Amino acid sequence: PEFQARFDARIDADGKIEPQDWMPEAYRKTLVRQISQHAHSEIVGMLPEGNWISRAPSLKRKAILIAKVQDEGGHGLYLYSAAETLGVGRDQLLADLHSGKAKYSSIFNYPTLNWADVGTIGWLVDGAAIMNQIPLCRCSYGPYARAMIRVCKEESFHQRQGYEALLVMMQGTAEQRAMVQDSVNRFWWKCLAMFGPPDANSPHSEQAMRWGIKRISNDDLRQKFIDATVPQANVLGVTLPDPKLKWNEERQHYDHGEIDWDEFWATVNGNGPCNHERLATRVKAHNDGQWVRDAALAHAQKHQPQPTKEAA
Amino acid sequence: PEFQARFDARIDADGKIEPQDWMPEAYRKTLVRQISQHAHSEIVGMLPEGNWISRAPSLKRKAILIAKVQDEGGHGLYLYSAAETLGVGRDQLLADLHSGKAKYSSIFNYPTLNWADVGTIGWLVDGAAIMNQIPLCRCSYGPYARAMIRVCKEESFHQRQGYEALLVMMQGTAEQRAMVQDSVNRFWWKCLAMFGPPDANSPHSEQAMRWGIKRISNDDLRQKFIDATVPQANVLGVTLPDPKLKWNEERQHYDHGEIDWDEFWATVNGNGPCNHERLATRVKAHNDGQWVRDAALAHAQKHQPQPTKEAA
Amino acid sequence: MAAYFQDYLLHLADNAVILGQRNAQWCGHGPVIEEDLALANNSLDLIGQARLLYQHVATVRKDGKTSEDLLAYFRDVPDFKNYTLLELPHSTALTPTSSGDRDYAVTIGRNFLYSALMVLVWDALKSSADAQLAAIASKSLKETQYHLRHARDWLVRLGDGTDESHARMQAAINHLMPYTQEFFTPSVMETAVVKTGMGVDNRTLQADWNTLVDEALVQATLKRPAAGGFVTTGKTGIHSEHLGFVLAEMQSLARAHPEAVW
Amino acid sequence: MAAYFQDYLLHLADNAVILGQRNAQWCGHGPVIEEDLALANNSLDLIGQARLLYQHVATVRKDGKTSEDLLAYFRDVPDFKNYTLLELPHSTALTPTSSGDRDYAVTIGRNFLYSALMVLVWDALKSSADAQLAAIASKSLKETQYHLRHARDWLVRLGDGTDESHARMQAAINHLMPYTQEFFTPSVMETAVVKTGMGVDNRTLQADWNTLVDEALVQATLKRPAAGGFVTTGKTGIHSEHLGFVLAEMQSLARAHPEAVW
Repeated sequence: PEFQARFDARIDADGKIEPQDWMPEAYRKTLVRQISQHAHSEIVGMLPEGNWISRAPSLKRKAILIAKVQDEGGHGLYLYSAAETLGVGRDQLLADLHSGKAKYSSIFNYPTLNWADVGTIGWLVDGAAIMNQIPLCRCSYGPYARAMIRVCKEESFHQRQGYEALLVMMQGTAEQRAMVQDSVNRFWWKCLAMFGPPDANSPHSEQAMRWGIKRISNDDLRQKFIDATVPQANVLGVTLPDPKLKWNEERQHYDHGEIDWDEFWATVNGNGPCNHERLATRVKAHNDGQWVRDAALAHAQKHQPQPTKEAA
Repeated sequence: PEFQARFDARIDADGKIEPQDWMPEAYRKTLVRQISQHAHSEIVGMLPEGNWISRAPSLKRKAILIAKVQDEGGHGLYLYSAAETLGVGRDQLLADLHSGKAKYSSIFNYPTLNWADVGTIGWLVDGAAIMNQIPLCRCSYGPYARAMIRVCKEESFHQRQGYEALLVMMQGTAEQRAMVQDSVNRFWWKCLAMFGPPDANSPHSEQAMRWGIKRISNDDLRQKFIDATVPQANVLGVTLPDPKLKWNEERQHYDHGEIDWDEFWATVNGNGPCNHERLATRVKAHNDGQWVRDAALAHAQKHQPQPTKEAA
Repeated sequence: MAAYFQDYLLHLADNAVILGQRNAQWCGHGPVIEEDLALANNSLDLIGQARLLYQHVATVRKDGKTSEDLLAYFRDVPDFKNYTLLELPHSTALTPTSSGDRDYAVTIGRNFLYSALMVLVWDALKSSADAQLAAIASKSLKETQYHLRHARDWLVRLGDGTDESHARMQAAINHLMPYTQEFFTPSVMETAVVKTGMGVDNRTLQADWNTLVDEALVQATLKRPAAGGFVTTGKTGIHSEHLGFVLAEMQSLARAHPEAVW
Repeated sequence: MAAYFQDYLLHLADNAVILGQRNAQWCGHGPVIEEDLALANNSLDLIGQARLLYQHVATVRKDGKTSEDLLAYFRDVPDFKNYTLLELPHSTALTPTSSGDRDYAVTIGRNFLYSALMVLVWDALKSSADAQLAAIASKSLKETQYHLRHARDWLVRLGDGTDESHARMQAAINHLMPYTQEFFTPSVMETAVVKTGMGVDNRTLQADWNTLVDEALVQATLKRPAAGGFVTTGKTGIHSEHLGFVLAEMQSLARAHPEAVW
């Protein structure tokens, strides 16, 4: 109770909770769930973009794409580290991913079907992710907040890069422009769904708000994303696939059409186009790599420094 | 001795030896070696051409190529059958191939590096093979002779198809013509070597001639091939890569340069560019297919017709 | 309307060419030589069907430039209208490459599920209002009956073979079955050609297909999995990530030499 | 003479781009995430080296149309001058596909053998008579030293790890070693650039390379196999069957849209 009071006071004062601090079990669990889900998303998120590395149409774009996918892996690594500060090891986190117990962002269960998808993922998917993540830079849990500051910085860079790649394509051939439009058509609605269900149906939100883990509601973030993105789409010259998308002078926001939540939940619950495939790919990589990890461990054990006499 | 006399008489009269006939053990062994080597060549020979099926540049050429490779597999099958009439099972023959004990034609240890190679293999490799094989249609061992009649007929068809494909390419773009020339440059000398070492150094030939298994010498066949091929090359418009190639009015044959027999023997002895790869591919196919063959056997045993009462 | 019919022909042709491309990957690598030949033969039939269908598109289009090879080699992923099922690798582990490790159970399972559909489709299309399609259907039906027999025999052999082959065959069927939902989920293009009597409504064939599948699975001692989850959309041009790799390889030489005649 | 120097630059560039393409195949599929990143980094360095070298060719050529992407994306197999070693799949079983099953021991073994050569080559090329090549060499040397350290560490770890990893690492080295003969078998192009002081004679580096290799193999408890047999000829443009598949995939998108700017 004394601990709880100190914890509440810290939260109320917008202070940071650090690994060595006492924290309620539910707070810890919520954080582990959220941080690991976020880490898994980075790792699984390497696959749809990685799918195009071998076919990148210029060496410059190939280098940019490899660097980007590498950054995502890096984000995964420091998010796993942040989760580890809460007392759960990476092996356990990966086991939960591979068993299907832990989730990752559903957006990565859609396939990348043309090269423009690489740009669109930067512009729209990373854009939506940043909207979601910027508030987390002020999250009450210190290691997570600090990881997110770094992640957001790099993601902003990726977003600009993705948008720039699409700009170049839109100034190119008719086929290139068609690729961009096709890509935006496939990704737009999935990106809106990334902000999660409408506030009215969002079960975890209230407690997470109280704990300073979540700071802005799903619908507010979604609106913010739409308002920021529509002008960018206009500059780009693509049509966002929503006939109801229209500036509302009164609200000073864009109105938009209805998201297909059935499709969203189907994908979240395992029935998207690539759910099986993404997970199977990660599991296969992990299993195929077992002998390598075993070897590294065996080698390290053989060659660890002998304990000195003083230590013995 | 009585059997031997009857066998010799049959051979001398250019008659056929059939599976149920008595034959000298050395004759049987020579035939098993030669027929199985020939069968293995057909099966391994599927690989260099099969390498281009997925990339054939038109649907018509793709269909022609698949049909051709399929024919080669068919030749392999009936040559294995011919070998089986001599009392050796296919399992044993394949085991000898996979262990490296049995040989196959060295020509298939060279890679197919451009699409024209598919045509060149038809024109030159199959052309050389036919030269070697036509005399075998009169071979003293009946089942082998009959198999060769069928093989030669189909091979002649393949040879014309290959030549026709090259003719079309030579009427095409500069790049296509360059492909054909490059291909002929790589294959010409290897094809000349297919007729085997010069008569002076050919150990098996004499006995095989005596037995009516071999009927024309290596050098004679080689000369025949060159004489037939040079005019075809002229029509095609390619340069055969031998500066010494010249019509000899006196001999009424083409003179030609010296074959690199060191390179030939290196490849025969396992050190050609694709020896490891070809064999490894066959072994992998065989090993990967073990469970399928096991299943077929298990199924057949479960479902074989029960012996009837009369039979019991 | 004419555009829908062309799309329908392309759908049938793309099915054939993509599965033909996949099945030919076994050539030289099969479990026994007889199967190398059987799959080469299957591939040859499918490519033959694709050629007739593409040629028919060219005839219908009458633009003086469409040809079977233009359609096979110079269209991109979203232009292809094959079922997603047919572009998948021969493996339950869907690693995104055009080849890689091959599992014969997946090959057999796919050929069985697809040819069981196509014997019914071709049989129905013998009465297509389009005479040329009806003629192609007649020819294709005979070939497909043979493909079905071949795949069915092996399905039974592998299902009712060893423990390992049973497990592999069951895993393959479990993996593949969800993709068959696409067979019976109508698309705009199909609805249009059914109306004109040129195409067939696959839903009218579903009961017969179920019977073919169920009987074979029973004989193979296999369980029929529920075919739920995501319904693929390859026939509308939205594919899996695999088709891009198949086409990259298949079209590489033709595209490198767009001016060439072969 | 100038043509030989261009060929030499292309040889160095093609080495980098092809190995970069191969190593990037691990991205998302590595044994631990750290290795996904390490190989992505290696690939990134190699592609960076290739770009500088291709750009240098373009500068030397001064024809107003050569560019790094023209060289990487619009040349055919016989135009590529990389060592055959670098185009092989990541597997001791050489099935002719651009991807397929990957064996980390092969990846590590190849990176080790190649970067052990290239630290020596780049170090020597710092004194190239061509100032630009000397500058590229300086930059590349630092990167390659890192690649060598990474590959060497894993070579030792896998060689001196478990029984399985030892066997795999030994098999990989046995498989790869014959291909290193190409490093030290001079070609016309190399002989020419050595004469002008622009290139290096690899035979002068062979003793140092042997020392690097032998010391690492000893530490890894591995046996050095005899490197006999066929001497590959990739640097003269005569490759294995694998490069065609690598290029088909790598160049597919660029070639499908020859007019496009990306």
